[in-house]
Amino acid sequence: EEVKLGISLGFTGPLESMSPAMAQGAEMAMKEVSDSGKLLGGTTVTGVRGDSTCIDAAAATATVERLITAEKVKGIVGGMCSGEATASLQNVAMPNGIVMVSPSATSPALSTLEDNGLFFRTSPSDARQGEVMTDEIMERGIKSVAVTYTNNDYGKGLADSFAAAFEAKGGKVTINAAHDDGKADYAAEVGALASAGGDALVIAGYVDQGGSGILRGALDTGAFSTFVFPDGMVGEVLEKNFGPEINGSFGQIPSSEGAGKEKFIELAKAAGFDGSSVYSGEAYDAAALMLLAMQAANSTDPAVYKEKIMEIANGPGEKILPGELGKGLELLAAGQDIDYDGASSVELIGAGESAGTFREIEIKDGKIETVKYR
Amino acid sequence: MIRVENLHKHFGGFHAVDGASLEIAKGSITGLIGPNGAGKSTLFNVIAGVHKPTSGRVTMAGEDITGLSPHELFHKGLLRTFQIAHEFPTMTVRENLMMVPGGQSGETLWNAWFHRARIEKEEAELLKKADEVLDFLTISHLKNERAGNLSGGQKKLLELGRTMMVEARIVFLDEVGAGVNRTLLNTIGDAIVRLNRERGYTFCVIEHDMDFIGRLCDPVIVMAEGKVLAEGPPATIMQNEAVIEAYLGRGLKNKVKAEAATLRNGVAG
Amino acid sequence: MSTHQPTAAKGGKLRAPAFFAVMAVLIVIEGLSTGWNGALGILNMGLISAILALGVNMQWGYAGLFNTGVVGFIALGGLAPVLVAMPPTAGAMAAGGWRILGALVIAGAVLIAAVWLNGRLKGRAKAAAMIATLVAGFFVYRAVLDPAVDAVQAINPSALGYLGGLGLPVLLAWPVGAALAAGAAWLVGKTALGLRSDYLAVATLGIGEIIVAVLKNEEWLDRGVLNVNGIPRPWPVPYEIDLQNSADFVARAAKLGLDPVTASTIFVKLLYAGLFATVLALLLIGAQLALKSPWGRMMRAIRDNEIAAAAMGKNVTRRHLQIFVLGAAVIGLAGAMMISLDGQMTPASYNPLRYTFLIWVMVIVGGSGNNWGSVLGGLLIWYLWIKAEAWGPEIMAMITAHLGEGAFKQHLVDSAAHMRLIVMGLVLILVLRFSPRGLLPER
Amino acid sequence: MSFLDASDMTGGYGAADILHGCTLKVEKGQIAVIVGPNGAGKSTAMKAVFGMLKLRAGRVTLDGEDITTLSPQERVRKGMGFVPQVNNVFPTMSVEENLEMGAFIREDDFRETMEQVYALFPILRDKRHQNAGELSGGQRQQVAVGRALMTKPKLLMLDEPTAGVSPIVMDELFDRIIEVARTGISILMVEQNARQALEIADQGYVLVQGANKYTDTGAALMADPEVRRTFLGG
Amino acid sequence: MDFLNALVAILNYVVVPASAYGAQLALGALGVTLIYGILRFSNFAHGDTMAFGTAITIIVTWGLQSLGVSFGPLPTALIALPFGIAATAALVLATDRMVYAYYRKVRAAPVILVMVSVGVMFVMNGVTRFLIGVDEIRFADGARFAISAAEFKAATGLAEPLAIRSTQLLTLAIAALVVWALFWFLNHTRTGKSMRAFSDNEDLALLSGINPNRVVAVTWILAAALATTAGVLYGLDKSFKAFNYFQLLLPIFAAAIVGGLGNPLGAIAGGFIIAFSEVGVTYAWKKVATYLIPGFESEGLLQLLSTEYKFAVSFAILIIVLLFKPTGIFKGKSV
Ligand SMILES: Nc1ncnc2c1ncn2[C@@H]1O[C@H](COP(=O)(O)OP(=O)(O)OP(=O)(O)O)[C@@H](O)[C@H]1O
Ligand SMILES: Nc1ncnc2c1ncn2[C@@H]1O[C@H](COP(=O)(O)OP(=O)(O)OP(=O)(O)O)[C@@H](O)[C@H]1O
Ligand SMILES: CC(C)C[C@H](N)C(=O)O
Ligand SMILES: [Mg+2]
Ligand SMILES: [Mg+2]
Repeated sequence: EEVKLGISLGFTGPLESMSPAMAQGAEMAMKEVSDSGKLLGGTTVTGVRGDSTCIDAAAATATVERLITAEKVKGIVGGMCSGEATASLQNVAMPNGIVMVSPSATSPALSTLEDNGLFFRTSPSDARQGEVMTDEIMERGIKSVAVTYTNNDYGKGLADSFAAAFEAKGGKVTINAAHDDGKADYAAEVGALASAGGDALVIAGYVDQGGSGILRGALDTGAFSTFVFPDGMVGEVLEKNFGPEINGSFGQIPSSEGAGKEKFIELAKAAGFDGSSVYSGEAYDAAALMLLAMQAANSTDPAVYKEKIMEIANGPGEKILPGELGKGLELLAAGQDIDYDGASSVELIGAGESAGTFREIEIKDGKIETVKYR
Repeated sequence: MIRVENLHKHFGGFHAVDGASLEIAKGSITGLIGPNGAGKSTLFNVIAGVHKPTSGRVTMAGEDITGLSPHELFHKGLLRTFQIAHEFPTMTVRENLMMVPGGQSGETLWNAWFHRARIEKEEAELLKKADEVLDFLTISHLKNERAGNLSGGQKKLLELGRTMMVEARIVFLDEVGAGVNRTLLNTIGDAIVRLNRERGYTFCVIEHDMDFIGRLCDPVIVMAEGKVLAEGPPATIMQNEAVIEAYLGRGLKNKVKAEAATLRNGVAG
Repeated sequence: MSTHQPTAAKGGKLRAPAFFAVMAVLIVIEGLSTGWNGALGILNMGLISAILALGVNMQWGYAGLFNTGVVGFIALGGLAPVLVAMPPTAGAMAAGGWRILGALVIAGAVLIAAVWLNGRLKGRAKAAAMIATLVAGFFVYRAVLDPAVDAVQAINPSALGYLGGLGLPVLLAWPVGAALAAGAAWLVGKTALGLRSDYLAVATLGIGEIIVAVLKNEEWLDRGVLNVNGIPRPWPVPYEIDLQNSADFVARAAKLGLDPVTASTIFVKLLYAGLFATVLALLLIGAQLALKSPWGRMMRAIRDNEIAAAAMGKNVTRRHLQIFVLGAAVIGLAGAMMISLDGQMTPASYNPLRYTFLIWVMVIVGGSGNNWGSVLGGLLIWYLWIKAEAWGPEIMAMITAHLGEGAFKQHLVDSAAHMRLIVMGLVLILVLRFSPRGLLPER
Repeated sequence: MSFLDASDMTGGYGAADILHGCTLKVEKGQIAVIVGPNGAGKSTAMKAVFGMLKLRAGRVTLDGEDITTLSPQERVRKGMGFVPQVNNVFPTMSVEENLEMGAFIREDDFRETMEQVYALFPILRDKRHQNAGELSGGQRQQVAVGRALMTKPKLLMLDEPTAGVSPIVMDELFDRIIEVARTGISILMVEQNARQALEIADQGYVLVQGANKYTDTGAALMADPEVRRTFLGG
Repeated sequence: MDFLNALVAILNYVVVPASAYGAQLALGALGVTLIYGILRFSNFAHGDTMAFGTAITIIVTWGLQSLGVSFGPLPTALIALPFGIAATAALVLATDRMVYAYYRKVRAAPVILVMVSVGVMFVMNGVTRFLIGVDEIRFADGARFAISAAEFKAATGLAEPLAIRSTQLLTLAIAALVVWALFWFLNHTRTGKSMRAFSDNEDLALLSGINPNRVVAVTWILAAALATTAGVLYGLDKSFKAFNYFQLLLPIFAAAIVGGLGNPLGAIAGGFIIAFSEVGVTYAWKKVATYLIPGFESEGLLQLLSTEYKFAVSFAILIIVLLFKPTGIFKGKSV
């Protein structure tokens, strides 16, 4: 027997460079499960990729439509960006009763969205990140920052929740200005940010998008020297393209401490991709959660296994890390409980979103170093 | 009918029309001649609203029409042809004519949607009219041809044909004859005279064919360098030294040429 | 070399029915091979695309107006369902709504004053007075607007933070969408229609960008990039979940041998298809009647040669404005329909490639100047745009199937998603290659 | 054999033929004039001779060499020059550049020829830096003829060169055409100012519906009352 | 009052970046304007041609760097540029042969060519991504700054920094050189004139013995050279990312058109108008005001419009320019 999972990510479009590692993460979980031969007595799992474009709601909807109705997938890893994810959830997944687990859609609005219990995410809401970021900045004694965000629901949502949290704790946001991704030039934005001033610049953007452009401009013109990087900005690219220039800057990504993450990175390395790439662990977890839930429910029917996802994620039971999916399946088959921890210390709260452990990072000698987990 | 007072039209520093004053009498067929670049077409374009004059005034039957736009002038009964044919290339020859009359009820969308019958009746009449004009111009076999595919002369005929689709008060013809077969041009000349006599159209005609001018026009106005050089009946104008000097030439050379040609023929033959 | 125009497309009268038959077959094949849900999904968006193409064709095909601001008019149309159908945000009007409306009135008054001055004064004085009015007006406007906007946006920002709508049925939003787009087109037309060809193109491109920028950044109006979700469906389309929960429906589906999920999703899509097809049919009839009438002839004459048309008494400026507004209205209508299909308004997704140039591709591939061509182009290009997403990787899989393992193969497999663009491009080039004046040429 | 010999040309733009076995010949140093009603196919015949039209039948030889299959720009290099009836200038190039383009294939110094053109059409000298598109109709026509003269062709083909030019310039132009012919250049010309043209023509063709209706010396055609009445305006 | 600091602030955040950006746009617009001027259509594939040329140049640069070749203080990519140009020229010539030539032959309307170029754009888009992927690539080496912010502050003791990147100077210099060369080429050489003649009246060009194939080939080669140069300079200054080159298309078109299509000087003027309006209109004057007006304190940023509207504003300015100059500043062509 074979079961298919859809992978709806933005393979073309503004986040095209982030998507491959995410898809590979999800596919790795599927391969692991298939290879173990323990899912529902030997069912194999294949992933079907679909291009959600990240920005075009209509195209994403059509893609998910194809995955569900033509490819007959039993669940979807995706969508990638909050807007597109919302559209395909409401227009296709819900009417068809298919489970969607998004690794990366982080908009606070998704927390309260009507979803018939079909939508989950392995990443935390940006509301949480705003608080974490506030704490970090405050702890470093910085009292006034300029904020720039990528002009979409993610960027705006994050920037607003951060600004609210920061000001509530007595900080001062000198400017909270959007930048559009994929623009040819960011001189205007940098000029405005510089004029507003501040002790640090928070860039709530994407590292392979406008975020880098702003960073480059701010560095070159000498407008700022300390930067704060939320999830979208933390990536290998940052080390590669900026390195020592941003020493002393810091930030955070949704990620967990410990064994799970490291193990995942190791496995990814063996599979030939970069497991530290943003959200690729979350994608692994998204796929794993669905597959384990199927086993727990003893059914591939989304209407049935959707009930099991929270259980699997939050325990009680034995902790399951990346690479141990076979073991998890076995335990479930034996009727025992598990607590899936995965690559990102999965812990789902509220209506099924990650509680959000964040890894605080700092750039030291041109490298991203982990400071601590929050 | 039309009065032009001290009209100027400058292109950058160049004075294409440089203080021309003239009058086209009602009911006349006025000829307008002059060397190439004298400003004749520019004058037409200013009168017909294509160009705004730099200064000066144009009146039509006493009414100031300076600077009115072409379509307003059309509705006041002022029609014109273009020296370089301005056909509607992707439309058929017939459509080129049928589009001309103003105030067709089918030109409003409302009627196009809800008064089909009325439109059909009007269209039938227009069609008949267009076919008559085409017959007259000897191009009725081309009625369904794309106008862009016509020969140079046929386009000029179509240009003229458009002015025959409606009742006009004054018609400006800019070198309708250039490129038109002379036998046909004679017929056209006759038609102009007939329209003038029978329907009282006023004409103003630019033409370089002196036979045509001489046969049709009275008076003839001569322009040179943007100004009016002379004005009068054709016979007088053609004797006018200044006009001969600037425009007509002596015609003498022609004879020499003819002799030369026969001479060479003799040698060759 | 020859100077003649390409000869009229072969096939004559049967050409159009033949192409539509092919299109129908493609949809049916899609339905049979991958399921009716997908096929109907493509059809529905295809129908909307057809309407969009029809609107662009009115402007370009009839009148030769190069409008590249299509995305802006679609977006304005899309605003209508938000303004009409969303429930009003409690307390928003009191918090700042009235003040915002006041600010807009001020802005309008300033503009009118500027235009009035423009007509009154001359030379230096005019320039100075106008600049003074506009600048002063701008600051007054901002002074009134800004606090009100802050107040409105403060209301439950993660879910609301905007004025909301009127809570009326969403079908009403369709004509409103048309009207919004038409209104904008009227303003644009009044100022910019003096421009020609590519210059008009860039002006309209800019206007499109401006409209989208406003929709993206004025949160009080439509939540900006935070998107508006859950826009109600138009009458008579129900929600799938409700159908699935209705015993009556489930029973009837069972009689047809369908499971409730499939039955409900297909039923909903069919209803949408019916709605859209009705609108398209009405528009198409209107467009055909207009194009075949003296009005259409006049438009074509204007397109062919403006100077001559003006000399023949046609008011070129007014007609341009008329058709520009009309085309924009059709585009706006389609924009509103699209939002009621999607159920959400995402201003950030209005990018010109997808919503301007793809529509243009539809018009040109279909055959500009031909209404049926636009409809065909809309359906076909949308079909290809969606199918290319699946074909690209499939083709790549075929190519790589026989390659040995290795870095090169891996590279190709990883790049498979980009085949979508290549496939789309190739198809476009091929279609235009074999019928350079479009599939259904004007004549 | 004639210098230019275009025999039995048959062909047209699309499905229907415009030319039906039309034959045109010009001897070296002679002037041949084509007259006929509008739409007879005169311009089409000229284009056919110049290779701008696919012929279904017939052949064209120049100076004994078969050029039927050559492209227009190859024919230019064989020594043919052509002034089309319409669109015969480069509108956004200056008058001088228009003339330079006429001399495009010449390797030698063409300034002298340009002087000759300016002498022939003095107005062009005044306007030499103005764009041709901004000229009056007649001035434009002068540029067109000037451009072709710049090529120094062996065969000069003119499609209604005098349309729209004033009498005095027309006289000059015909004068000059004779001079050109005297230097051994052959001239093939379509004219509606037919009487003047036939006066200087060695050979005259009357073309009707794409076929030769009358062919004779210019003088003989002028003398034929039937031809005069039907085609030359009496 | 601190006049110097205010001045430096404006220089650093407005004048210098806008000039460089303007020059980058201008170089791109030159290519667009050239194709428009000679082949008479708006080439949507231009942005992706730039991306392709840059991708090749980057690959060659990597090769050179691995061989240890460098260009002193100048970026190595400049040595690789000719290779990039050659490859791009080959690509566009092949494209012309296979795609565009046919439409010229059947005399297709310009808009058809525009749509065909959209097709070509999609294909090139994909090809470039196959070639070099979608990631952001930085390939600038050599001296990054002519004047760096820290050095400037240290040297002058001013509070405000001033940074000028060497690539910014390079772009400006090359843009000036190229526009002059192109102008001279089109207006003073035989080939250049024959290209203009071809664009004016194709049939008549033929009748003058101008070889159309040669004109077309030269046009494409020049366009490829312009596109690659523009793309590489832009990439050196910012970074290379396939997606961004596509996004450059709109401002480039805007620049070409507002300057007057078909006119090289127009492309330059257009580029600077777009750049300065983007950067200038949304500039927040708070800092400058603080320097100039003693005791100035402000909560607000003194910003006319927020930066979200920068693109909209630059377009608004463009529209206003066009309303007064309907075919662009330098009287461009229109088909
Ligand atoms: N748009 C323009 N820009 C600059 N000069 C122009 C423009 N249009 C016309 N001219 C100049 O104005 C003068 C008058 O041109 P016009 O067309 O009126 O002459 P015309 O008397 O009709 O001559 P023709 O008998 O040759 O048609 C010419 O010298 C011409 O070069
Ligand atoms: N591009 C074209 N496509 C189709 N038919 C054409 C085309 N050009 C000309 N024709 C047709 O061919 C016929 C001959 O045209 P041609 O231009 O040769 O006439 P002509 O003898 O030069 O007339 P004129 O004296 O008016 O210039 C005309 O009936 C015309 O309609
Ligand atoms: C890939 C992520 C950066 C996407 C982002 N978190 C969003 O919700 O849009
Ligand atoms: Mg004239
Ligand atoms: Mg002819």
